[in-house]
Amino acid sequence: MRSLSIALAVARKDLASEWRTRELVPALAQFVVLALVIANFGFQFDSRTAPAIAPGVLWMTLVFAGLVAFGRAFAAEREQASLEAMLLTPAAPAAIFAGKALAAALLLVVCEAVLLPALALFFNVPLSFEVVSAVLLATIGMAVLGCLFAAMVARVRARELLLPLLTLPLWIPFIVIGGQAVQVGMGAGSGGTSSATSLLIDLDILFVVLTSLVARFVLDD
Amino acid sequence: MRSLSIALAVARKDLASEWRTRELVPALAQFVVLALVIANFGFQFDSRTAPAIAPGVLWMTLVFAGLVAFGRAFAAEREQASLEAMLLTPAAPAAIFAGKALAAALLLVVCEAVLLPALALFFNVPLSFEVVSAVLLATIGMAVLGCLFAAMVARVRARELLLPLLTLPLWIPFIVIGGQAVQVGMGAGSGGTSSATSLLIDLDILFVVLTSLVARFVLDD
Amino acid sequence: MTSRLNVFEKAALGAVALMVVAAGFIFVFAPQDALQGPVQRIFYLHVSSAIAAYGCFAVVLIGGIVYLWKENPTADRLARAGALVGLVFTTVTLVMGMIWAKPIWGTFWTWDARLTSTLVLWIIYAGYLMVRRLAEPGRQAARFAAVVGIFGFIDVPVVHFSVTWWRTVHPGPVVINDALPAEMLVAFLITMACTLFLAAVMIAIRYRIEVLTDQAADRIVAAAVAVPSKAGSTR
Amino acid sequence: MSAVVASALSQRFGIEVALDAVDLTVDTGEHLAVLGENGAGKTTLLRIIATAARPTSGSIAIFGLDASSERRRLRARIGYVAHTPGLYLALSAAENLEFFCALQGVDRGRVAEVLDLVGLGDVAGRPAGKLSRGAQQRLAIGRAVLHDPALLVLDEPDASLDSGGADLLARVMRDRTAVIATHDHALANRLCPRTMELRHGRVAGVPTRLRIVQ
Amino acid sequence: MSAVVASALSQRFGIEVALDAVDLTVDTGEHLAVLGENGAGKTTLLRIIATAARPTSGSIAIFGLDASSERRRLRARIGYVAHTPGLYLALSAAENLEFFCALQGVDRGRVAEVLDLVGLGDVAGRPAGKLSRGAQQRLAIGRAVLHDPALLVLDEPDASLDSGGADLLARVMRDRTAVIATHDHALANRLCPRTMELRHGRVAGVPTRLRIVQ
Ligand code: HEM
Ligand SMILES: Nc1ncnc2c1ncn2[C@@H]1O[C@H](COP(=O)(O)OP(=O)(O)OP(=O)(O)O)[C@@H](O)[C@H]1O
Ligand SMILES: Nc1ncnc2c1ncn2[C@@H]1O[C@H](COP(=O)(O)OP(=O)(O)OP(=O)(O)O)[C@@H](O)[C@H]1O
Ligand SMILES: [Mg+2]
Ligand SMILES: [Mg+2]
Repeated sequence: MRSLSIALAVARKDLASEWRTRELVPALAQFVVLALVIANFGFQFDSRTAPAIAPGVLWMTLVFAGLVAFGRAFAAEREQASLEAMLLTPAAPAAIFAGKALAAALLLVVCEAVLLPALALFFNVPLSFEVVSAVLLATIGMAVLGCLFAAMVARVRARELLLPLLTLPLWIPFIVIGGQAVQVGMGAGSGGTSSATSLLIDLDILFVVLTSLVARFVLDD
Repeated sequence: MRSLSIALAVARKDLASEWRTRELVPALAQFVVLALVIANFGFQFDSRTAPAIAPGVLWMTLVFAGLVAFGRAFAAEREQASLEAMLLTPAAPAAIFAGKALAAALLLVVCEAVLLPALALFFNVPLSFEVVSAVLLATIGMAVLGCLFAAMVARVRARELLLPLLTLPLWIPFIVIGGQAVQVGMGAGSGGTSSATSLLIDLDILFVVLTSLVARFVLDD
Repeated sequence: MTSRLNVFEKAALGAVALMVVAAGFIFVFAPQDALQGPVQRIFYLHVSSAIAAYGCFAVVLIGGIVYLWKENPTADRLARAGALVGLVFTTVTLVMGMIWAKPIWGTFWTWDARLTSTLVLWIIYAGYLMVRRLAEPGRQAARFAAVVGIFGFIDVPVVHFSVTWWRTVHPGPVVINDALPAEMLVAFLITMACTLFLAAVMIAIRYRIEVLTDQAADRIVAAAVAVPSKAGSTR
Repeated sequence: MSAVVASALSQRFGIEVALDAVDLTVDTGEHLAVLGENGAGKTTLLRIIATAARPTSGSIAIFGLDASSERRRLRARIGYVAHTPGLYLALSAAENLEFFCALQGVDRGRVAEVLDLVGLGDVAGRPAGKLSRGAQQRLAIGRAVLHDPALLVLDEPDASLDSGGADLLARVMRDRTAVIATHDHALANRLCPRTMELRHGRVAGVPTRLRIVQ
Repeated sequence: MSAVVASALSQRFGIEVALDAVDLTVDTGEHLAVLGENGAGKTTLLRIIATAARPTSGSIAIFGLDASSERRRLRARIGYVAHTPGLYLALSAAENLEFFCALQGVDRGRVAEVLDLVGLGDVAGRPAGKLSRGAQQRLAIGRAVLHDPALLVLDEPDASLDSGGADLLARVMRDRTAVIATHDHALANRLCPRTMELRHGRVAGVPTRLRIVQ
């Protein structure tokens, strides 16, 4: 109970800080649209190749947006040395961590809420329930992992670069399985999505449990 | 003369700081390789589609790596409030700016030195002189623009999100023209690369001149 | 009764009236397009608002340059007003174009050079307004925004010439090439004149709002300063 | 019972020895000032007492609990002010404290009380980033006493505080055990009956371990 | 000639008035201490004198040059120490100074001299991020006098300095004009023949503009 209220307080504090800038959602939306524009220029893109390329663009954008979002999750803390002040309270590090992951995941969901319709609109691919659920399920696991490593790298040097380094390898399962699900959902590739979905759920559970077990080693020292 | 030596001192300082952390070059390299791996899983990829997809992967990776690198260009400064100390000297803001852009561009070149061979290896596409020169020429313009806006956003709130927003639209010309040149160089698309090359040079000149004119408004106030 | 309206209100009424006139030309005077049918009537506002947007962004450019040069707050306020109004007209062009595209091309969007560059234009000036808001108000915001406005204007010629520089799905120039029937041309020119007037009025009103906002801030400060000083004088 | 009992605390950073076999006992309710030149090891010692760092060797017990294994329980009873205020600059002064109320499990009603205590009642709604340096320091002090800790660890808390600062410090230290580091000897003497000087990581005036062994 | 002549300096942050019509003259070679409570406007005033900020209204001339149009020339003659040291934490103390030598166009030979002056000769090779807070402050002071400026602007330079700090400050201020903000009245009286107090953004004891008008 106490842990839950701490997690919520942390998430609320993060979102309030973001909200002060008032521009978060529009900025994310524009970032996403720009990524699509760039993808369009980079790839030789037409109606024939769209279902093959669109999932790749979706995941590349999501991965980079995620890295930005999770990097930001601990940015305010490390710049102002307030992380230490937060850790020097009796609050459980795992609860603090959960709060930060929650806030970051919400930001990523906002990002997806823009990315998916934009992708459907601009790339003219169908947007099915399978696609949305695959993306959301992948978000959970990606968020806990991303925050774990963001917390770790916030305390070392060259963190902007270290974050992708630690995070990307562990995101790969989500990208591979989620990518498959999305490709099928968009009409390319083969095989069912139900197995992919249950695999994503398994992965989420695995990483949430693992992360909550190790969070205190990362945040406390 | 004096400006040149200041620019070199700033670039040297930045590179020395990066070198002290020792994590930059390997981290950038791994960042690039991981991006390729993601692309590999995200896209439906075979020998037929490779020349159409490889340039897109190249530019998307370069763009995101560039955003990270240029964001970092002013990261140490803003975190330690040393930017102000540097600006409160008689050194010309344009010279300081040039030094920072130079250092960031060099980092990006290091990134490319990993990315291009890795791309050729993973995607099995040829790596011609045209491809390399197009990428390097695009780097110049992208670096001055990226640094200009990085200097700007270092001094406002919500900077992680504002940087891509301002930078990406103006990078598009480089991505479009460079992308064409690379596609031709990799055996897809049509038309010559020489016109693309001269266009890239024109763009570089345009942006270097414009940026050096406005740099003092961004760095001095 | 009219005497109670100030000059801005009169101008706004005039602009609205003119837009009604333009609507008359669009829907009554102009002939129906043989191939496309009624949807072609989008053309008039679609193109006019694009040109109005160019004009607004030119105001942003010039205001920015003048501000950097002379530090003239008027120039900055004009630029601020121009960016917002220009963004509105770009939005109109985009939305009109997308509505037009659905019946003609069978899709709302395609990655055509004209369409893409227009979208980028929208993003650039949305970024401009965002810089304004996030930077420290006053000098810093004005300077940063001016720089964005100068670089951002590069996209305006790109949008305009995109149809000649690249092969596009979007139609090329028809007005300049005399490809319009005379009645359509008249309707277009009148719509354009009315739209440009509307844009000018919107900029003027927005400019006025900016002036009043700045003054209000001054007045609040003056009040805040006056109170303790009076208290001090009785000491 | 002693509030702090540390024995043979050493802290090394690479080959640099910041703290060298420091023994220390602080009684409950006692106020101790740690003095010493720049680089003497004051911050290093205070961070260990505040459970913000672990010593390379040596042991430390606070309120009878081992500081390395009972960190979490201890933290509810310790308030720490570091060299940097460590605030959320986008949040207002009151919001900063409210957040820490949630972390400490303290009622929010305490916020107004603490803001008054540190003299920030007027600027409670202003973002912490827009406060003057001294006001930020006051806010950091307020945060340290939010949960009514039994032990206060203050690292140069007088930094940037104006002439009312000494009174403020006396007020927050009253009825608590306190260890403060400062360079202001007058302040140290005023606030603390006992002072201790560090010199190159050792307690001045105490023979070094090496000499004891000899 | 006066070193600093400021008239009717005002600084607003939004609707907050941090400085309200402050007039100030500092003679060449004079040492002036600016006192005042937290939030009185000391930092705001010093930043304007150091050309790090521009006043919302009012004018300021330094060595006869207008501070808003001749910033670059003036900066070669001003040394400024801010609330935060603003160092490159990955670079060593010596490298920090060498870099600023390049920016100031000063010979590198000066680095060793300055390091000795501020008492950092021993730790010249250590990364600035690993120096104690006081050592960082010394380095910031050293950087401010690197180019032998005629005017020193020091914002609470005594922060974290040990007992040798007052002598150090006296040493760097000798033969220069200096404006320093501090809360330590004893130090102010020792270093500066003249002090001035700010109160809510106004010079204490001077009638406000409003009253003059009335
Ligand atoms: C989202 C979709 C669209 C966008 C963003 C767009 C954008 C623009 C812009 C910016 C202009 C002004 C160009 C200039 O004069 O510099 C323009 C003109 C024009 N547009 Fe579109 N457009 C879109 C869709 C369409 C569609 C579907 C049609 C009809 C097939 C169309 C027909 C025209 C025509 C005829 C002109 C006038 C060309 C001239 O005479 O210069 N547009 N469009
Ligand atoms: N960026 C800012 N935005 C809004 N208000 C500010 C800003 N900077 C300073 N202020 C306000 O201006 C006033 C003067 O601040 P200043 O930092 O000059 O005080 P000071 O005398 O240096 O105080 P201290 O002794 O605490 O350092 C304060 O009320 C402060 O809150
Ligand atoms: N992270 C670190 N890495 C390396 N050396 C360090 C580190 N932190 C502190 N030191 C060194 O340890 C010694 C003691 O530092 P400490 O910060 O405890 O001094 P201090 O007494 O607090 O000084 P000050 O009065 O300047 O704050 C110094 O020589 C310092 O350089
Ligand atoms: Mg210390
Ligand atoms: Mg101050």
